[in-house]
Amino acid sequence: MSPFMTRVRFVLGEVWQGISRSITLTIALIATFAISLSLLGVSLLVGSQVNEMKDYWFDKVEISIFLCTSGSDTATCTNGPATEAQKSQIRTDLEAMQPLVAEIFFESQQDAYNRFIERFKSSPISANVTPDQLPESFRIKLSNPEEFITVVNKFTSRPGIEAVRDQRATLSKLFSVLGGLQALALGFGLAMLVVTSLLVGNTIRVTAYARRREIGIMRLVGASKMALRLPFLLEAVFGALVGGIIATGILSFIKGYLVDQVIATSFTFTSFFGWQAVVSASIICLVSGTLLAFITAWFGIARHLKV
Amino acid sequence: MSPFMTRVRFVLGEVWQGISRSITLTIALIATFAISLSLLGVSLLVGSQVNEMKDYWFDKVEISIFLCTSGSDTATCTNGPATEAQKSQIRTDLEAMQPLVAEIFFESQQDAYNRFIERFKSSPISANVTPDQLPESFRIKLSNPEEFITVVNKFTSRPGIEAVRDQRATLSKLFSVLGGLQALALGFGLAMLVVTSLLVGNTIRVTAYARRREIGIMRLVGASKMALRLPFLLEAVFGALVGGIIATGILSFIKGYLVDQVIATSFTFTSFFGWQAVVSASIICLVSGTLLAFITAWFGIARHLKV
Amino acid sequence: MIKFENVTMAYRKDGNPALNDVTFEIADGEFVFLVGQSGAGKSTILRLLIREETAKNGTVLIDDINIGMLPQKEVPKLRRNIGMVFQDFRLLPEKTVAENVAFALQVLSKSPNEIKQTVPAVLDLVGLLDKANRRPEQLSGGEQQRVAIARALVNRPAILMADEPTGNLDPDTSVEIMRLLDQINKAGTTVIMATHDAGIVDQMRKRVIEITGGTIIRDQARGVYGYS
Amino acid sequence: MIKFENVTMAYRKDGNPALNDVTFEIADGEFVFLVGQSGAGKSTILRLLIREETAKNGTVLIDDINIGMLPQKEVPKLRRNIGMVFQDFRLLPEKTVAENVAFALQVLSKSPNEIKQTVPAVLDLVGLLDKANRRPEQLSGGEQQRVAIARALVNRPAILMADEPTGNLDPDTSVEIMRLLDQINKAGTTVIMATHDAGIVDQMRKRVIEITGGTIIRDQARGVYGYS
Ligand SMILES: Nc1ncnc2c1ncn2[C@@H]1O[C@H](COP(=O)(O)OP(=O)(O)OP(=O)(O)O)[C@@H](O)[C@H]1O
Ligand SMILES: Nc1ncnc2c1ncn2[C@@H]1O[C@H](COP(=O)(O)OP(=O)(O)OP(=O)(O)O)[C@@H](O)[C@H]1O
Ligand SMILES: [Mg+2]
Ligand SMILES: [Mg+2]
Repeated sequence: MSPFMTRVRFVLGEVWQGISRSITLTIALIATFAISLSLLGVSLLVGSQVNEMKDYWFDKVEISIFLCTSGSDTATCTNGPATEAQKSQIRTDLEAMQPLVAEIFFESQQDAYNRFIERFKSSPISANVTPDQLPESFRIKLSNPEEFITVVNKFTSRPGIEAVRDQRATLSKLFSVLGGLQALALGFGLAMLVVTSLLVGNTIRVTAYARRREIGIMRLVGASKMALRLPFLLEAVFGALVGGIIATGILSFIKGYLVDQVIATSFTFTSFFGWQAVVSASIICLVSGTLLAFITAWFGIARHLKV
Repeated sequence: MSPFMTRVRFVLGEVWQGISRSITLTIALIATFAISLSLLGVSLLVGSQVNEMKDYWFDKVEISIFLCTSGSDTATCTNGPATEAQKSQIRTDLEAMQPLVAEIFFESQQDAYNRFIERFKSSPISANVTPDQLPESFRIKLSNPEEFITVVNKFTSRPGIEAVRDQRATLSKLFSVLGGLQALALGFGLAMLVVTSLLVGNTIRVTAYARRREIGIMRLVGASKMALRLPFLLEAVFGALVGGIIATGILSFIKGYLVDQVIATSFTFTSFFGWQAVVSASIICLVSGTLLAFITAWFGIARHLKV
Repeated sequence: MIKFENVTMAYRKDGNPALNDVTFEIADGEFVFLVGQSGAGKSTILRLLIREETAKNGTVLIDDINIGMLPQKEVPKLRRNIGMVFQDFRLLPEKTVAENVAFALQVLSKSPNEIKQTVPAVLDLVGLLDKANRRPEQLSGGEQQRVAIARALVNRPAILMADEPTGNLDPDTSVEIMRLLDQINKAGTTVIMATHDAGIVDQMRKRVIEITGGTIIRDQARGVYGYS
Repeated sequence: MIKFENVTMAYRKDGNPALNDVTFEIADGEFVFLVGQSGAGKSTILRLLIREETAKNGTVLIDDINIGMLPQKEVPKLRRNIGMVFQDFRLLPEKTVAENVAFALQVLSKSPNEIKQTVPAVLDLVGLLDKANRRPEQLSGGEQQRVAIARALVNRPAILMADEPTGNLDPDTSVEIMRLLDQINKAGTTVIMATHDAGIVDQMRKRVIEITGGTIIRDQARGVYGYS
């Protein structure tokens, strides 16, 4: 057997002994990792959910180009209701603006009336409205809602168009709320990262402390720093991996059961984060857990390596 | 000095020695308590916040009694618009229903028109509505919104009244969302309690493990189980109290700065939990932390007391 | 009075017994040497007396109390009445020399005043007064051993058991310590000492119990270390 | 060759020195006893040689290498070439006897095969082959000491240092161990042994260095324990 393989066997043997002999310490390490990384993962999922909600609502943002009706009294409508020529010109212009303009939908007066009645069915006002009071409109979705101003500028004050309205204005409150939530989720995530490092650092330092005598003896018998550090590092990384796998399980449970089976059935106003989010959160947990284990183990054992 | 005072001094001395000599362990203990209890506290605050939002919106729930207009065509409105006599009868009946009926507000046609315009100012429909198309109404707040059915039953199908509408129906979606959130907060809180016990149990068990040799020696020199347990228990409780105080500080910071200074300025659609919630969350953290410390310390040291 | 009656004891259920059918009596105030090869069972006898282990068969009696049957709660009281010098010292690593010695008094609820007087006196006796504030790891091997002796002596126990108390001491210091034990014995304390130091045994001419492989092979009133 | 040149060493900056201006040389293949009272500084000399401590003044040389100046990285290599029996054994409590001994070979990257052959052989030499799978706490004091000796011997070091290696052993076993050390010494290993056992020193008639209060007061070629 090569000297290298011999060393590998030696180190792995030491790791396994460390794990199996002080099972208290190993369980503590795994539990701490599992919990901390789950918390971190949950905060990442919350972040994904807020993003999902933003996307969901962003997707609903549309620009409405209201056409003149007989009752319109703006300057662009002095010639009465919009003509067929004007309408087809608008459509042509919109189609020329692809791909910025992603979807075009024409709403007739009857469509508008149906939507109105549906929306205000609980209010007595609906009884007093007729289809011809409501304007026809083009409803447009943009591939990038941020660029709405291009569209607004192009159609505002064109004859036959009463008004161009961007729903972003209406939804701006919602977006500010979602933005706030996103900031909160980010803050929460960062806080959890801090919590994770503190807890994990704690546990690893206590583990090193509990083994300080053994470490000292090994030093005196001629073990190199690396030979003492390596089993300890590998054990911490092992704890991080097992803990991270448990955290992944917990996140999967949250997605597969809590969100999909319980929450999604009662909250219908939004879509929910997908498995993709769970996968990336799990990867982040595993990677950051492993890194954290490595770093804190390195420094946790350092002071006991001095002798 | 009495033997009792002697023992007290001895035990306190042991506690102090334990704390100051293995400062690594003590810091780990305090940090774990501080973090776990903060997480628990935050989950309690989230619960309070959801309650607060429920109250806030519950407070906004009102019953609207729409009176007949000239355009109404329901059976109760065949005699045309509501008369003054009918209106004052309704008011008298409502006043008789105090204290269930907490507030009564009469909305005139002009008031209704103003509110409508304000609400739909971005929609062209507002141009086509006149005040006389909108009904007069009584707006009522109940001291207990759950009992709305009493009011609805009393006024439904009375001549001069076109419709009785309970906003709970409109807000029911919001309430189901809030109910869901409440369940989530509760689940979150319970999860945090589990997390706290696991983390704290962990740390205390590792601390006991790190001292197992010492404990064994003390046993052999004639220390009673109680004399060994007590310093350990007190040390754990000390850790819980210091950790709990830190958690209280963190919760106060969340309320005093994060919520009041940052979040409340951008989220205006709800009120926020008050200091009362922070106080009770802190108390729960301190008490449950102390109990947890006591119990896990008791069992954590048990196996090392056998010799 | 200490009495072993047909005591058999094994550390593992299936293993060889560490003590095999051991019977002897030690009267109050006696001075007894336990001698025998490494692994013979000397320390095991002492461990049975402080209930660190329990016998498989037979009874261990101190003043007619069956130590093996003692309820858990009574064990600390038993140990407080026996001063024991452990072969591996068993000092508390985080306490100073003075605190280690004081600990044996604190478990007896002695007053701080009494502790403050007694501890320096006994440290002086073993020649460690100037090292009272060191921790065990800051002492030489022999000094640690003397701390262990001081802790065993300090509460004037009825029985003093010493497991190899001179193993790390030079002959001069050993003689000092033996003189101390002799004094304490003369004042009425029963002393049981496991030792390998032939010189000391031969010189003291006290009762010698020799064990081999867990069995008593010699019990001699004014004995020597060996016949060789 | 080992060389101490005017070595002064104190454990605390302000405290009394544990060694005071100590100078001596030990040639390769010599057998030297370090004797002296408890706390004289014997263990300190050995600690300086494995760089567990460093001298305040003076130089400690092994084969013309200044041990005090050795870079941290080289220290493990130094220790692997010195077998040391610690006064308090320093066995790894969570490893078995065989694993404790094997550890000294593993730090040298010996192959598992070689370890599997060497460890039982050396355990046989100290009479503990049948206890290979016990943990140290399951051994008697003397047995633990013999494990410590086995660990120091197993990698055939160029220098063997033993701090009170017979303190917990009965005279017969001590003689066995001394015969072993003598054999190893005859095979070319330098042996330095700190001891209080006058009988052994007087019988072996090897070089004796006597220390008192940190100063060498006697260095005798074929010496005895004391003049008394
Ligand atoms: N905890 C234990 N588990 C298993 N066997 C043990 C344990 N302690 C001691 N033994 C075994 O019991 C036997 C007697 O041990 P004991 O410690 O009484 O010997 P001793 O006479 O004190 O020896 P020494 O002079 O070496 O200290 C030995 O063979 C030892 O290996
Ligand atoms: N870590 C330490 N810190 C402070 N002082 C120490 C430390 N270790 C040893 N000493 C002191 O240094 C002196 C010499 O100690 P050393 O261990 O070399 O003695 P020794 O000759 O081996 O004695 P023994 O025969 O009792 O083992 C002693 O007075 C001791 O108290
Ligand atoms: Mg023994
Ligand atoms: Mg020494």
